[in-house]
Amino acid sequence: MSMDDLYHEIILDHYKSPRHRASELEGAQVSVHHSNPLCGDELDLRLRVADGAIEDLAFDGDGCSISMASASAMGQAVVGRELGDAEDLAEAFRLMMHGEGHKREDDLADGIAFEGVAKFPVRVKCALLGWMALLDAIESYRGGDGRGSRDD
Amino acid sequence: MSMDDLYHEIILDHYKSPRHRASELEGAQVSVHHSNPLCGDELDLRLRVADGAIEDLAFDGDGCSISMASASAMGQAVVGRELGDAEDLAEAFRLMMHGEGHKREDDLADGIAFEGVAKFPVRVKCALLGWMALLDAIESYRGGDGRGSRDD
Amino acid sequence: MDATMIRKDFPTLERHVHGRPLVYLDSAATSQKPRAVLEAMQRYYEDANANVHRGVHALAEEATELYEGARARIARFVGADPRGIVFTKNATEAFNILAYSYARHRLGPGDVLLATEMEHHANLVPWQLAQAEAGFDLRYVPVTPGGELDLEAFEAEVATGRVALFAVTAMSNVVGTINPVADLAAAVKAANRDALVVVDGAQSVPHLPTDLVALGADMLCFSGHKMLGPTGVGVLAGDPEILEAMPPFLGGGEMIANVTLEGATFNEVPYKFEAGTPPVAEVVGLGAAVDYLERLGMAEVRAHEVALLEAVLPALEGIDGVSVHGPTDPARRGAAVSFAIEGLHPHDIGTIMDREGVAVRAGHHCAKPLVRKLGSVATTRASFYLYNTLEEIPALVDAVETTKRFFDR
Amino acid sequence: MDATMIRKDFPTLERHVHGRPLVYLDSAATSQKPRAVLEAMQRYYEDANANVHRGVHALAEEATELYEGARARIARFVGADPRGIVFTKNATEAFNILAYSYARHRLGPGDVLLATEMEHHANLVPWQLAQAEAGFDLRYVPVTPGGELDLEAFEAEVATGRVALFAVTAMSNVVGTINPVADLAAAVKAANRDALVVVDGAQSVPHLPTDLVALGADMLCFSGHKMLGPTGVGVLAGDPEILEAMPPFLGGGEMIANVTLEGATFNEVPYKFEAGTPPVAEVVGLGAAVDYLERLGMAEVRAHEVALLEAVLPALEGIDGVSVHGPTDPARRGAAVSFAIEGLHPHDIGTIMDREGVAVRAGHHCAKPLVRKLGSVATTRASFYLYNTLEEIPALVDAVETTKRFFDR
Ligand SMILES: Cc1ncc(COP(=O)(O)O)c(C=O)c1O
Ligand SMILES: Cc1ncc(COP(=O)(O)O)c(C=O)c1O
Repeated sequence: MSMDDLYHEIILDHYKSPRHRASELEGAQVSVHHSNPLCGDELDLRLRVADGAIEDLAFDGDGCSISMASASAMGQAVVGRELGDAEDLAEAFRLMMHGEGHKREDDLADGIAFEGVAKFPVRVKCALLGWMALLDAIESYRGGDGRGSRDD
Repeated sequence: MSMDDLYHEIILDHYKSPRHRASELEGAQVSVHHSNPLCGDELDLRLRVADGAIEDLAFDGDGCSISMASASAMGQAVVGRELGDAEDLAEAFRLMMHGEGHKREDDLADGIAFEGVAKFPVRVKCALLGWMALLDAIESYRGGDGRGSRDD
Repeated sequence: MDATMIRKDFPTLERHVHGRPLVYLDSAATSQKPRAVLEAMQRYYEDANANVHRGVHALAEEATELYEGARARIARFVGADPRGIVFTKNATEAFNILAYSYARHRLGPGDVLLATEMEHHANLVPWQLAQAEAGFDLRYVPVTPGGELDLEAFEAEVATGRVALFAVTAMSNVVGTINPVADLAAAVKAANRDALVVVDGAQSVPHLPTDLVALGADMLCFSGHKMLGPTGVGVLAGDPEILEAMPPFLGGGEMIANVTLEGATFNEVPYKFEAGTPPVAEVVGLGAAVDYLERLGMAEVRAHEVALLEAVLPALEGIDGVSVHGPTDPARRGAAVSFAIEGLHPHDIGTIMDREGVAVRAGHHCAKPLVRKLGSVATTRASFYLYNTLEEIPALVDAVETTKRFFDR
Repeated sequence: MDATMIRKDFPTLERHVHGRPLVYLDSAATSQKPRAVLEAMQRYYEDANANVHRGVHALAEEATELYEGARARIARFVGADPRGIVFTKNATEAFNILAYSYARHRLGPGDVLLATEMEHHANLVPWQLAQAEAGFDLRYVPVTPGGELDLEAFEAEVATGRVALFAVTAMSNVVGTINPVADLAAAVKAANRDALVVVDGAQSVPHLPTDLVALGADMLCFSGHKMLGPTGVGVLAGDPEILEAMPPFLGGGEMIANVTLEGATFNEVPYKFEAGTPPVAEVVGLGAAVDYLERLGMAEVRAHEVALLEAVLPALEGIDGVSVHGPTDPARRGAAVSFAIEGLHPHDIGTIMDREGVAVRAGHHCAKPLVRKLGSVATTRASFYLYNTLEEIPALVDAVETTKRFFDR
């Protein structure tokens, strides 16, 4: 269990050059705010949905490298996917974080770099923050209220 | 510290043949009810005051030998005394129970037999139950409300 | 189960008092602790001591794992979901959570909170305080002279359909009675669909196999210190969905999701009800206590106590002037045995027996209404546990005889 | 005071983590425990273990003496009347007693409860929950960018004459600030005669000499586990007459005078607020902790921490990109030192420093409003105590440097 298991090169890269990070998203139908009550990490996620698929997303927030990098990698992995498919991918990621399986590795793309986080229980919530926000955003979109806020 | 320090012969005698024990007292101006919240002992005390002195008293209750015998010995010691004098005697008894002095030993009469109770901290409250009721009854009498109830 | 071997695990039982070997018959007040429990806490303090949940450093992680690991094992021990295990300071706090965050909010005029005359003050006073604010009716199932619940009266109460909360002890701490909780719970629910069934497990969880579902209980309150665990920890075990729907009770750190100057949002259960630094070492200790009990097997523990009861009940009844309160059939009762000696007051009995090395409790046992119902202000109670042996019963009998002789002088 | 010698009393400090000697800099979260405290509890459990107050047998008497003896010593340690020492499960419960049994009853519309932006959630959330029911105004003294109270704003609040309760921490757990509590209390009382002054002593009592009267506090809340004592015990120390006038909070055994089916009357303080079986072993442990601290002398403890601050503040500020929050003058602050590393998140910093054996805390430290005011969602905090040495400071500095290098790759 070394520091490089946790801070994989790919993670540091996403942290330093985040993809899909922005404080606005044109035409977004849904926006959610999540935070981690234990460490205070905060994350906003905006989604634009078209034809039942995620056309684009944007996240913003204040959090550690793991949470921000994970949200960045998630953006890459889910843009273009149908909502149900994205939910399924989120579940695959969650299982990986709890050391309960490796599903859809290819689809997770850079998300797979977070595998080592599973060995650091206190950081698992960080890696999940963006994905939990995504699930919530999809639910909000379906429910049609367009706004959500949760503390994970 | 032997059992006979606690259960002095005089105490057992008062327990078996209590003086001043009755459920009524003719002409009583004041009646108080006290109990010990820890062990559940209960005691009623009635006073008849004349010319600023205790003309007679009666106690009744449900309690251990120490509490009942102490009330009995107290009755003997205070009947006939002026109220202020009885209060002073109660304080002398309290000090003896806390191992803080021996005052007015003669006036305490059989009350002196309770000296050994001081060595049994959990029983001190028992020995004091009647005396505390007395102080309360005197206060009630002076306040003129004639009824009191306290849990020591 | 070999109680003689088991005794070796309990340092306190090696003690002498007043020059005699201690015969500890006060486990219903608090049990003694096996070395395994003391060592688990010692190890925690020496090795992993750190505040839980909020740290990224190694000690904090270890402490959190020990704490949450104990939660999982304690949950399994009573057949509960770990999310429904709230750690409190004692059983009393558990009842108060329900009184403040459930009874005060959910019950009002017209509702009945049904308790029983057999309850410990912990399962009475919180409801009385809530009643003064919320204005529901507080009613009681009477107790028969034999120390059992009056089932006819119970049925009449339940039939009103107004019972919104039913609070009952699984085992009396005074007279030992084991109540038919599962039947009572079913009857309450049948006639009062949304009623909350609250069970006092302070005496039953240490002595009987316990399963929340089999009990039909929505909520179960118990204390660590009566089941080989340390002081300073109790448990509210219940349905996590019901807990989730309740407003918070104590405010502070750990129980929040977010705090601003204007207000706070709250964490999920069980954390919502665990404000502030929890009793970490104590929970670790209680986890070790549960491990110890599971290793012995709760069915074995119960069988041992039935065997003790089969000996002690006739032994006490056989003494002239002594009578035992409560059920006479060991199958219907636990090992808390209250008795009376004719003409003697429990306080005096307790003092003399102590001199003989026999530790019993004298008083109202925090169940004044029940003791009053038995026609007294106090009883003398000898209560047994897994480390008591048949060999200690003669010492109890002798101490009773000595007490009688002492006051017959 | 020789911290190197003192360290030998603390088993945990001998630990290694990730192959390196532990540098424990998280005492503001919870302190380590000296052997004397662990042994006092062990001895209690092995020898005297029994439930307190209600027993006539020898163990119960001994347990009661140990429990009440500790109360007397803890009272003396903070200059309080033993009748005004209520044992709780933690500091958080102490605040909640005041929120439920004082604020909810005595404050109403038109009254101001004045807190500060510097408070721990334990000294915020209970008031917020009470405010929602009682409808008083909840106002805050702002914090300056330097991490101190804005005294001008404080004076303006106080001058309204509407302050019914003033709640303030004696020492910030995030930025270390020592507040001038005695002056603040006097100012509050001068303009608001009946105001209750509530002081959060969770960080000050472990680190500074404390005297309730000198502080001008009516009520002081603190926790055992931050002052060398065990988990599971806290203290509400205050004026017994004020406590006596408050309605009860938790209902149950021990806190009652009499109970009938219709209602209860209550015991005198402090027992009125100690419902159920108290944390007996924990109070005994806290008594031993206080003995330990008194042997060293609190003035000595404070002097040692000032010496540490004089070294650590410049050492941290000397690292490129590092800035320390809060007062820079050691005389005005305690040894909880929050710092930032430019461009790095505290959570990441904490993880890397842990790998270097240095245990610091990362997060909002249960003081979200304050941390937000500092312009962040989290800080990294190194907090020192009597067992930390000057020799540990280079390890802290090295770990910070290593962390910077790690993320500069
Ligand atoms: C300033 C301050 N107040 C209150 C508390 C609450 O203490 P506890 O969690 O022990 O209840 C803490 C510690 O967490 C603190 O640092
Ligand atoms: C039946 C019963 N309920 C509740 C309690 C309260 O437990 P605690 O004092 O640990 O809160 C006790 C023990 O005192 C008990 O025997």
